[in-house]
Amino acid sequence: MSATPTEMMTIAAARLLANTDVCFVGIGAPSAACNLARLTHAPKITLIYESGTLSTRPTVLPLSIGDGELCDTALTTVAVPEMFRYWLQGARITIGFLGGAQIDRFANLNTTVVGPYDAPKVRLPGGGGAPEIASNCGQIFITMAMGTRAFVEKLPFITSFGHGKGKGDRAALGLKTKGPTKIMTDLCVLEPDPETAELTVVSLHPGVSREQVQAGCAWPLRFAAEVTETPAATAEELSVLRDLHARTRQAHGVAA
Amino acid sequence: MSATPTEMMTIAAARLLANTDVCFVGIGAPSAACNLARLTHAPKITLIYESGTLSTRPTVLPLSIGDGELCDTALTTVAVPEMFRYWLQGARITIGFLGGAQIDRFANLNTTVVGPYDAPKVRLPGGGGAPEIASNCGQIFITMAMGTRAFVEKLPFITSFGHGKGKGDRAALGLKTKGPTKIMTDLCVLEPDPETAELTVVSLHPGVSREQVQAGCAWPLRFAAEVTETPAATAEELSVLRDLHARTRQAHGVAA
Amino acid sequence: MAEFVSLAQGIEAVLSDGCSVAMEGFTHLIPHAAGHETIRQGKRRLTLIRMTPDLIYDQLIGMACAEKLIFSWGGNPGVGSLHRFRDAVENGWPHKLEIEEHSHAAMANAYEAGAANLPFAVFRGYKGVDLPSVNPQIRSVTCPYTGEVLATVPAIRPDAAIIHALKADREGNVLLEGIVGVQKEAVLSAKRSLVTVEEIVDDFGPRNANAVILPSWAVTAIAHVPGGAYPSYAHGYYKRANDFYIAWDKIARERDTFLAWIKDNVLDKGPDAFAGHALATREAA
Amino acid sequence: MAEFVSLAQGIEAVLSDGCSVAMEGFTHLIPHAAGHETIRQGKRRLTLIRMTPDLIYDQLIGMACAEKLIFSWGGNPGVGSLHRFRDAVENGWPHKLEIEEHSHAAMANAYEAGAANLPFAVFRGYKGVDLPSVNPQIRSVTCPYTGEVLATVPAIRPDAAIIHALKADREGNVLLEGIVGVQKEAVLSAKRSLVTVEEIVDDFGPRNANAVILPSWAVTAIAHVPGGAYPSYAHGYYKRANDFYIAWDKIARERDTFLAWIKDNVLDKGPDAFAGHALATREAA
Repeated sequence: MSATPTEMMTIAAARLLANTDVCFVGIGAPSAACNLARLTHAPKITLIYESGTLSTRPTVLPLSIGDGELCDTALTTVAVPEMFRYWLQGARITIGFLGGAQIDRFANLNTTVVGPYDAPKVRLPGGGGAPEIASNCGQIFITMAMGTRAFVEKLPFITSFGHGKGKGDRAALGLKTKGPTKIMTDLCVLEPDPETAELTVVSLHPGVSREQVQAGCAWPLRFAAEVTETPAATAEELSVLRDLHARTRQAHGVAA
Repeated sequence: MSATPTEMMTIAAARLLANTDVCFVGIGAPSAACNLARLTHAPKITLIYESGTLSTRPTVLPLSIGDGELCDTALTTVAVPEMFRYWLQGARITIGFLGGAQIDRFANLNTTVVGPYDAPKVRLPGGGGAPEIASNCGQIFITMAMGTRAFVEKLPFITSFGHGKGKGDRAALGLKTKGPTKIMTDLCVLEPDPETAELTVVSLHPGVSREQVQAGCAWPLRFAAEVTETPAATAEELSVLRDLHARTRQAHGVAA
Repeated sequence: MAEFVSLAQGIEAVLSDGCSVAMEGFTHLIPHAAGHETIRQGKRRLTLIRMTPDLIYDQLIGMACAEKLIFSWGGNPGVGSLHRFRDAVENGWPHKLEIEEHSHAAMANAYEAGAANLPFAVFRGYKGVDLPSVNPQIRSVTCPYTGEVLATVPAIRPDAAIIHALKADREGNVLLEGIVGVQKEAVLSAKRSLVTVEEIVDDFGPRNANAVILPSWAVTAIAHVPGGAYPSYAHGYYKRANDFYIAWDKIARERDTFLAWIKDNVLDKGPDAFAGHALATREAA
Repeated sequence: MAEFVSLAQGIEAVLSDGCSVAMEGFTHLIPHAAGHETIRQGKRRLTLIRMTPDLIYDQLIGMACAEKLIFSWGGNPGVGSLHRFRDAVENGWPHKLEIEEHSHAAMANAYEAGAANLPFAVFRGYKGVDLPSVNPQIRSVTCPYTGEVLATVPAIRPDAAIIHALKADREGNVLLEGIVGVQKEAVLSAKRSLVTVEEIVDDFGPRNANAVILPSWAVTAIAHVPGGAYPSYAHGYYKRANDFYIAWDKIARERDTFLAWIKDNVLDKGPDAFAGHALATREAA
């Protein structure tokens, strides 16, 4: 039993989470990763969804950010203005999860447009909570599948700010939070270089080559001095994750 | 059975209230007046206390602005920041009640200090909700017992704004609300003159003379062209008010 | 005091051509029946305000009801694109759509400021991103104490707010619970409001910890429309119709399938259809 | 995560000489037991923040714990003056007290801004009144959209917040209901917080519509102090001791009667005394 690339991305993200974390969770891979962590090594982790549910413990994965399940299993549910004012802006979230249609080498993200803003080739959904998640959470974990249309040389639009044009740009804007510290993909894990903040491959998922990773990225990728192999998914990680997805499919009729 | 001066003040205030009013109620005479109106001619009047209780219907008068009785009989109770932001500043209150230690001829009020602010002869409690009640409610009713130490020529401190130095001063500050429109005392009812905004006696309570009223006021009082007699308290008004006070005494052991 | 009306009367009372309207509901309690009635009444040149335009505004935009959209996330949650929204922005069909785009934090703060009768909202946001360069309504103020520069957005003060709630009592007080979103702020920020409700009750009974109650005197009109949030959900009544959200992707992708669906399901139907949808969802749940 | 402590440990953990503290509770749930413990521990040079100083701060001021008071209404509700507060302001006894005075609206907005991690609050207030001329912290900003000038006050960001709540569960989550005041904002605006509670339960059970729940990870410490709000009240537990508020007027009027009362009822007693007060009040109710 070995993990699919998407499962490996989710499992790599889950491993980074601890009981003391307060996570602002998005739908999809972040939600799967956070709940996998909660069901394995971090049973006391605090999960928050932007619909207002605080300390929620869903038994199946939500299909939308505002599923009734999230409310039913939450400690309490607050109004959306309070969520953004007291909890996100209030600097109470240790880890925010983000993804996007496109990312650049300094982990800035685009989910707004492809092409010019006023005459877009593709109009994407837009920022939603992302701009302020990116600036107000203690640090940001990004989950994204690789590909040259996603990992691009230059973003047409910066929807949420990562490390700008390099190290020091966050501080120059007055941001006290760390920004993106880990990028989990289907092929590898990247981190900003400590000196330059440029994304650097620090581990390859089992069986993945440097060439495969470079093929999924439009800019010439940097690799860390020592690139490790991401530890393979354990039997427990895989079975808990697959059970979670199976429960979800059964509850919703569709996959989350 | 005839009304005491304080009862007459309360009854005169109650008569001004209608079913469609949304009142911001203070403890003491305003609370008695509002609940008397609710128990007589205005059963659907909406009463709000600044502790956050919306549409409350107490069976006895509260002794404090935050009695449990107010919460138990309220439609709902909101937090204090919401009360001041959404409901008072939100311009949803038609009538605010105020009183004070001192009032001047343009219905400005002082509840802050007697003497200089930095070295006061008497330190009074201060403004509390009054400054923004005075500016944000549709109109203001004032209830105060007369006396030359209360109705003064010049205030040492303006805690809440009435008509400033005369007509037009509210508009000059950008205030769109009416400010004080009625002052109910133990001896008479006063209103701002339509031309000058100076307080003018419009009715005398039964048995009260012009001289008695003037004796309770430190500035030379103006009387309206036609001063009427305040209609005497009806038997119903008096019995409902006294029953309310009796129930209150029984519930609290003290009078409200 | 809130007046009890039919849905058609309610939409007539609160909406007019050219006005601004916020139809809110954050995943939960989206007022879809009211959206359909707006299409049936052929309202035009509306400024549509909503954090997540969702299917409800995709339908209004596709039916040429909207002149402008103020929003912060325009997708089909968990599914993908809003094709009618994209067609309007990318191709100007059925006509050009003006957009004013914000982040969720900005919209939430702007509703809060509107409810509080303030002209603008202040928040820590929009640092380092491109939205301020394309939206001139994003400005700033300087803190008079620390010198820090903070982002501002204008308060949202719509002509009308439309929401779907769980219950109204006979005095016209309104109850929402579960995920309550920005609906209280939307109603309090608006000049007039219409609330559609699942049921009208004598007494609200026991309530959840996060129940929101809107007093009758803060609401303009109430219409009883069971199932009126479908394919969104009403907590304790019926679940979200996830399959319809998925199906919408195919329906809305092409103009002709969209128009055919609207004819069959909106123009040729009335509010009563929603009771059936909700019942089917409840039974399937 | 909140830690369970004794009251004495809790006060030691959150208060130090010279720090700022907000002990909140709007008529309901005033943390009197924590105030007494602060006196027993002889804390000095505190900046006391509270909308309504009430008896709790009258006691702290009279016992020379306070250097500065930030407040909006300093009276004994329904009774009259706070004599210790007046003696400090009028006569400098036991020493001079610096005051920073606001309106309720300003304080409520300042707590709200503190909880929201903003440096200042904006509101429509202080029009035409004298307070801005004696309080230099009252300033203004100009709306970037309308040009309107609005009042500002600095956000309240105390070193510590202390509140009394109804219940904590065993994970350290805290429940308040009834009149909830500004306590949530006080806790969220502060660097650290102590919550005294009436009881510790396995499960909160059914809750009122306006219940406020503070997650364990937003609270520093919890102490179990039944009756800890007396002579204030705890909704559903015991009523407000109105007679004590009246009696306080006489106790606090003179310095010697005040000091004698503090000796007998604070210095020579411990937190357990509060359980008895509450019980007596409940039986009388």
